[in-house]
Amino acid sequence: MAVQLESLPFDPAAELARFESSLPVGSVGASASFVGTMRNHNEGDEVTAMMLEHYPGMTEKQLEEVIADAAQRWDIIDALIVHRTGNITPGDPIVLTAVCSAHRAAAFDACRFLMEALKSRATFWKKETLANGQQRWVENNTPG
Amino acid sequence: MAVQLESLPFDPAAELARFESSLPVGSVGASASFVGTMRNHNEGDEVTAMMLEHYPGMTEKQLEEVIADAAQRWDIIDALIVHRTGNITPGDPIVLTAVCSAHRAAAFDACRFLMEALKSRATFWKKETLANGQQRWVENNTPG
Amino acid sequence: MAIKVKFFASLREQISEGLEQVDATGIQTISDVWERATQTQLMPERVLCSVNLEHREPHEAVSDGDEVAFFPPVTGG
Amino acid sequence: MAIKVKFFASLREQISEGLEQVDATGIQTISDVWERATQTQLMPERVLCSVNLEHREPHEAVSDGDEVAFFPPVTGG
Repeated sequence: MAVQLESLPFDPAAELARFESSLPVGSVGASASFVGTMRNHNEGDEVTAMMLEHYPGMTEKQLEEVIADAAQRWDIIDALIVHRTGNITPGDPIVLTAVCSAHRAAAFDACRFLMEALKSRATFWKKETLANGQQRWVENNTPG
Repeated sequence: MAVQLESLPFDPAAELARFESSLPVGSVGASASFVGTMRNHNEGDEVTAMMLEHYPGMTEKQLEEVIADAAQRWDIIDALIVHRTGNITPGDPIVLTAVCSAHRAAAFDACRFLMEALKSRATFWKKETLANGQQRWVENNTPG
Repeated sequence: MAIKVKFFASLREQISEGLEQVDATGIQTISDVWERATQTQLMPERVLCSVNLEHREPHEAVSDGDEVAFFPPVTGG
Repeated sequence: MAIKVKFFASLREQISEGLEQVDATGIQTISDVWERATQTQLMPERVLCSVNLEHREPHEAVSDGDEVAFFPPVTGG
């Protein structure tokens, strides 16, 4: 069970490969993963950049709690959350959640739970830069 | 939208990376993926190898139909199914499903749909080799 | 005047004497194909079938030139 | 005898004169911390708060040495 905050761009495929290679061969039957990527549009406006602020110390703790909750609710073998911070451009991965389990229902359910829980609970805030140079704080998170 | 049958081991991380790199930057906000891997146990028995038979021509067509159904039901940007055939050993990936979309609900829902639909509809059959050398056809698919 | 016949997985092994094609004369349904290809065995309920790569029910019609397949429930993924 | 105060995101920008720490004397709740740190502004309803990295409600108690943070609704992921 691991949480990683990354202040520089990360490669979800490489993180996933590393995560999976650390698992015992033969016990894992299912791996579900999700990658959230920065889009170049939000709420009808063209977005050229984004700054992701967090609360160092609290954010990591919250992500660890989210994983602990998932491990309590589902029979999972391992889970991973990687989340960007800092300055992001369109196309950059923002977040990766991954869950391995023996059977697929637990992996699917827990992976989705990690995303929904971190979006509602973890202290991250997005500030967008629009094409016209204007900056704005994102006020509401997208519904799941 | 792509379907690949692989008669030799494939690398899900590499397939995913290739899939994602083919997409237009900035429009994708969400990518959900699932990897089914061969376990070394099934129905209480140790399993040492598996043979995955399919119906060439029909299987590919069914997987394409499954993707077309997903594209009809959800607003998705692209989807991928990779499925092994032939001789498999524990730890080998059996299947990869991946879906990209603007928002996460469609990616999660469609990715899971691909898995459930292919498990119930696509003409694949598993024959297991147990630790004692006995071989048996898998009779029932695992519930979702 | 022939119908192509395929068996898959456990069926392929069980019906080791199954024909790869049958004469279409007098054949109307998938069940007829089964009986001719397996030489008298009645088609078991659990057997699934297809005609020209589409799932079909045993009572459905087949025509000269069709490819008919018989197989157990699928277990992929 | 001090309480550490943090503001995040839009709040950090809006409350540019906010104090990074306040004297704990006479402070009982999170709301008290807000009023002293922002110098009289009443704490808006939409503001979320934490004490020592745990989410808390504005009426809850704080003690000398605590770290209190104020922030808008989260928008990560």
